[in-house]
Amino acid sequence: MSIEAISAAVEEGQAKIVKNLVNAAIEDGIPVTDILNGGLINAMGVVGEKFRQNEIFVPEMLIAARAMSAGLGILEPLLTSSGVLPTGTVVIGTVKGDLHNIGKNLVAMMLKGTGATVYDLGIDVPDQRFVEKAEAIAADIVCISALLTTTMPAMGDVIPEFEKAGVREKYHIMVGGAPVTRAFARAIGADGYAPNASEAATTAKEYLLSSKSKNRKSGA
Amino acid sequence: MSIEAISAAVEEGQAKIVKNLVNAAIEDGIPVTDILNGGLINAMGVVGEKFRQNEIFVPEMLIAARAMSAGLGILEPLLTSSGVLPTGTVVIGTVKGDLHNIGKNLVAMMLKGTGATVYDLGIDVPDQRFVEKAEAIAADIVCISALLTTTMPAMGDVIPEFEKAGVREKYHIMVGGAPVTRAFARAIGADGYAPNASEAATTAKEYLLSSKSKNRKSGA
Amino acid sequence: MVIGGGQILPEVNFTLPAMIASEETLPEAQKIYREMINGVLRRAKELHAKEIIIELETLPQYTENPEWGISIHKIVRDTMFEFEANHGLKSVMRLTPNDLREMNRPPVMRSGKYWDAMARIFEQGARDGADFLSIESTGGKEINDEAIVNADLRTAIFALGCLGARDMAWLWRNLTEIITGAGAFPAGDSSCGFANTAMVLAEQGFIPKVYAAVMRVISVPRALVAIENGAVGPGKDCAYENVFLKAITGTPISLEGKTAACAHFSPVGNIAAAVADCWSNESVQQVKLLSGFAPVVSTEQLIYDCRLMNIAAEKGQALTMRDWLVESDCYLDPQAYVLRPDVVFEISNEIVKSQSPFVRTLSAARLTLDILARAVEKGELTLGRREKTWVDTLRGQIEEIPQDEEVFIAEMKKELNTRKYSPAEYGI
Amino acid sequence: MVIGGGQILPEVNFTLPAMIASEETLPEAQKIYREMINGVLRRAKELHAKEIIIELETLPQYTENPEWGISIHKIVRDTMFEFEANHGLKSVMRLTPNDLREMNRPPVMRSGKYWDAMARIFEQGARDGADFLSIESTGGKEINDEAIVNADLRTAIFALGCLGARDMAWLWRNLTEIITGAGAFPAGDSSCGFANTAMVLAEQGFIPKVYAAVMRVISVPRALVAIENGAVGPGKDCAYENVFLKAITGTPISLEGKTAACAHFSPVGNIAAAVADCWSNESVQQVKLLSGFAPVVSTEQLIYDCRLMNIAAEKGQALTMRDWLVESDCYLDPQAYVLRPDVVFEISNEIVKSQSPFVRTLSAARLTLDILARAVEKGELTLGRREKTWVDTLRGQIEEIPQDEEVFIAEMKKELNTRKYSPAEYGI
Ligand SMILES: [Zn+2]
Ligand SMILES: [Zn+2]
Ligand SMILES: [Zn+2]
Repeated sequence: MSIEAISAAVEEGQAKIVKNLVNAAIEDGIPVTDILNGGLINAMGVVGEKFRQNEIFVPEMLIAARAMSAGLGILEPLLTSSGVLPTGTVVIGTVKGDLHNIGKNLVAMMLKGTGATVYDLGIDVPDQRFVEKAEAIAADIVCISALLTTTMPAMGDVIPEFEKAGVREKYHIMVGGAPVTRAFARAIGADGYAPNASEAATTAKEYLLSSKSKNRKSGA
Repeated sequence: MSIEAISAAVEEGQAKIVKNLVNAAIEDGIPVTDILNGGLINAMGVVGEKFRQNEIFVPEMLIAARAMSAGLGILEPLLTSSGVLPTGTVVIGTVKGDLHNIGKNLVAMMLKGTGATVYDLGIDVPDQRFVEKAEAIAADIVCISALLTTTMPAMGDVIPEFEKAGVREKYHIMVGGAPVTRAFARAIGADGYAPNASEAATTAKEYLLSSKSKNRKSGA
Repeated sequence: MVIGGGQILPEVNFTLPAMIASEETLPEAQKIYREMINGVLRRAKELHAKEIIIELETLPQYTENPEWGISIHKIVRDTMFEFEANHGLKSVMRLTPNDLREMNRPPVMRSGKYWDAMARIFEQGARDGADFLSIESTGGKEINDEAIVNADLRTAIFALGCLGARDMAWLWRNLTEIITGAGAFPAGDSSCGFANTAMVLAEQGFIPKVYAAVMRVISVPRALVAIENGAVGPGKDCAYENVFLKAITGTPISLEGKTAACAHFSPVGNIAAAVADCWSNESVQQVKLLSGFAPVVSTEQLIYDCRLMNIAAEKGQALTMRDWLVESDCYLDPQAYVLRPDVVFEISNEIVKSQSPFVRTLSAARLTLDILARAVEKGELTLGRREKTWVDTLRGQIEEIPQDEEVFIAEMKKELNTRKYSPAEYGI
Repeated sequence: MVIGGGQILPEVNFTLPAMIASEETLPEAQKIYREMINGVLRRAKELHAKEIIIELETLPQYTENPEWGISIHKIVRDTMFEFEANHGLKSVMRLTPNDLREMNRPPVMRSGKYWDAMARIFEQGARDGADFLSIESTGGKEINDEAIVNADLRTAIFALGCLGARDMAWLWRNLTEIITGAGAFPAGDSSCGFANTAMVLAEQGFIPKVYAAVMRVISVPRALVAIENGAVGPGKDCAYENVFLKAITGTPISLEGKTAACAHFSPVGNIAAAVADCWSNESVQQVKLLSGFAPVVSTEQLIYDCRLMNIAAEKGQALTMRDWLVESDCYLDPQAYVLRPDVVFEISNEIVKSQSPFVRTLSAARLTLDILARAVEKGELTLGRREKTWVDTLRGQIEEIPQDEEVFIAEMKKELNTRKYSPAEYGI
């Protein structure tokens, strides 16, 4: 009952109510993973689907995302102490020379909505930073964004950095942004590509789900 | 005096007059190379330049080309017997799967106008045919044409055939046709590219002139 | 959907980016076609278009292997059906298989594996939901290709008026039977490989524009043969001869102009729209531009073009708009001048005086040159010096053509090399 | 060349294909720019255009390294000079360097290496023959970027009406001095990073179209500041706020619509042309389409668009054409509705009641929402359900904004994180 209420409050973007309900659920002894999955992540799934169906806009989705974050803030210490892992860890950033962040921010927000932990490196990110951060946090996915046709080619420089460091195989590298095509993604050796923000989140989520069962990461 | 008259008759596309004048010049003891270069090839150079300057159309250029051919037909046995070589030898054809010949024919015609010997393989030419013919006639240049975006990629298969046969270095390979770009030409490893028929002829001629001095062909 | 009812509808055509069309790449191609049709329909819906026409021109390889082409068509057509069901956007399909018969040299026109492959895709395409079927047929092209760069009107008149017209009768009788038998409409043909090749070469400065203008007009009698043998329209987009067909027969027509600049440059960018019922982009590849994929770009441009023309029509001012479209181009190029409504009527009147395609072709050519000469004299058409001399050159060529078709055919059979074409394939 | 004299002129903009813009690739880039300008001018000449405007928007890297940008501009401008001398085609250059000041985070607006680089290219570009100089300035964008995806009108009004307006005054005072000192015209600005970003996000279904419509209108007071500080037009193509500027100040304007679909999709494809003096393709890359290179395609399309509109004007029917262009779009999208001439006049009248950019911005937003609500009521504008609720949501946001700018600024300084922007850079 109260998990459904949490879901509803997230969907409506009622951050304060979400906080209260999450606290109440914890007090009621409901398992934190149930609150997380059945309450928060589930609700963001519904919100994301509404967005894909053109029923709501990004601003409404962002309000829901903030409500979810409010709930997550309460759960996080409990999840860590009980050894629950996030659904996945993602490093994201806009490629060097490119100052655009709107699209990248949307992808980050939607990824968070799937329950992933997202590290946003911001804009104009040097190639090597992607590798460093991915290694530092044992990421599953690296997302690289570009908005300009004159910065898109710089995406091709990032993957060789992973190769040089001998860690290419550890990461699922995804690229996206207005000028990026599937053919370009393939040409530079990326693992994934999405034509827009919601597909990026969906694709990343699918990858994380499928890879979980393979116990893929020796180092994590 | 009579060489200038030959030139003028070629420019005007007067095949019969060209024949008569060439015969007369030979009888007068004018060296055949002078008739060829000063009379025929020179005239076609003027005609080609007029075309590039938009002063005449292709039909007018073709008439001149036929007049030149008429004169050349008389000279050829004499040139062969006196050991005079053509300015160069070119193999040309439309790539496999492509039936278009108008552009390719124009290039062939303009190349002939520069004094080159041109072997036209026609349309829908299998990759291997380019190699066979080039080897058979000790060509200097191989020209490959495509009009369709779905046949253009097949040009990329021709050059590897030369490599497989171990004869890639012997030929200057040029590509062209509506969808072909300089970047594509570079990507498939072609030596030359031209955006239109007259530039193709000019580029080929420049190559032949520059390579003559290098005595490049051991096998010719 | 009503075509030819006074509203002009967008007709979008798209094709693959540079790639090899083979069995190996077929799955990739199918994916791209699915992306293209979805992108186009989505944008049409977003822009509140009520109806849209999709043209699918198969690649030669997809006609040669008709099952490949049929699979592509089915994907596109089914997506259209679904989109209409889910989003209410009406759409109709024009399927245009290639004329492969020229792949034999000399071409085999009335039998053989190429014709069989064509027949297969026409029939199955119609069964799978194609509404209109078209072709750019090539009868006579095998000898016209050389004539065109020589600006050789004599051979062109033989190619179009004798060979082409005969082939059209056979071809459209057969196509109409196949297409109507499968429940679809035989739409129309295009002299693309003749008149449009001439137009493109003229734009490149290779051949005279007056020659291309005459080529356009002499493709009309050939085109009429398709209608006489069952084609009902809408005429195909790249067939500018459609303007004459509409004047003579009233058939609805598609045309393309400035918004088809993605496919070919044009001297008739606006005037082409003057009497069009459908307005097309001719063809555009799935390449990415700054905004998105090029087929979606074309879709948007066509929809806005149509909106503007339809508003004029709604206000009862379709003729005003028509006149502006005409005037915008007609003084600047002979190819535009021959598409003026008054010129179209004058030439059409001449054409219908005879029943013989050959006589029609010959007299259309003669009249066109007279009209162009008159336009220059009247100062209504500016021609460069080198263009002007060609009016007389072409008139001279016409004078040498016998008035009697049998005499002409006999002469041409002697002149032409039968390694290039087979008279028997045309029944001569 | 007369701009704003009743004729509409084509304005063509082109840019590099996907490639890295660096010192190593500069020679290649120069070659491509030479090919692009030659292709465009040649086609314009072939289509008998009398005059053409070229816009060169430098790439960020070419402004950051101004000597690179200056070399590219010089190649293009010199080619235009030569072409005019050899072929008589008049052309003028609009040079648009980037606003690099946001490359510092938070942006440094009034000094520093980025401003120095900008000043250098503006001055040398003008000396090298650029006729008009423009910019898409970014004052306030650093906080608007987040506001836009939240449809946060309060922050947007602060970004445009307070920060943006203050920056425009400083920027255009300085640009005007540099540009006029070098003998050229300070043309105009564009709220591209604000209103056009909103438009693009709205087309993608990310944010409400009514929000984008309000963003368009509230960019007008900011834009007026440029004119008050020396900009004389023609206004930049992507600045749809130009329509209001023209109504208020009479300055000639450039605009873009359907023929800029190569650069961005648009809900105002026709209406944008209604009162334009120059008609632009926004920007297109040197990629090959079936006909040829995309910049040449755009050139042809723009020229035909202009031909048609100019014929209407020649016939004394410019207003008829204007009304058709307006009606074609205005009922279908709020962003088109606010560009209707009657709406533009109503809002413009409201804007000029105050001298304060902030008050202008606030009241323009309020009136726009009133007008949209009224249009929906009158049945003149169809909005989806989810769009309609946003009209009220945005009205609610406005009610919370204090009428007094100082009070508002004080509130916003508390609300906003100064790691994102530096109040001092705006003199607040
Ligand atoms: Zn065609
Ligand atoms: Zn078509
Ligand atoms: Zn812009």
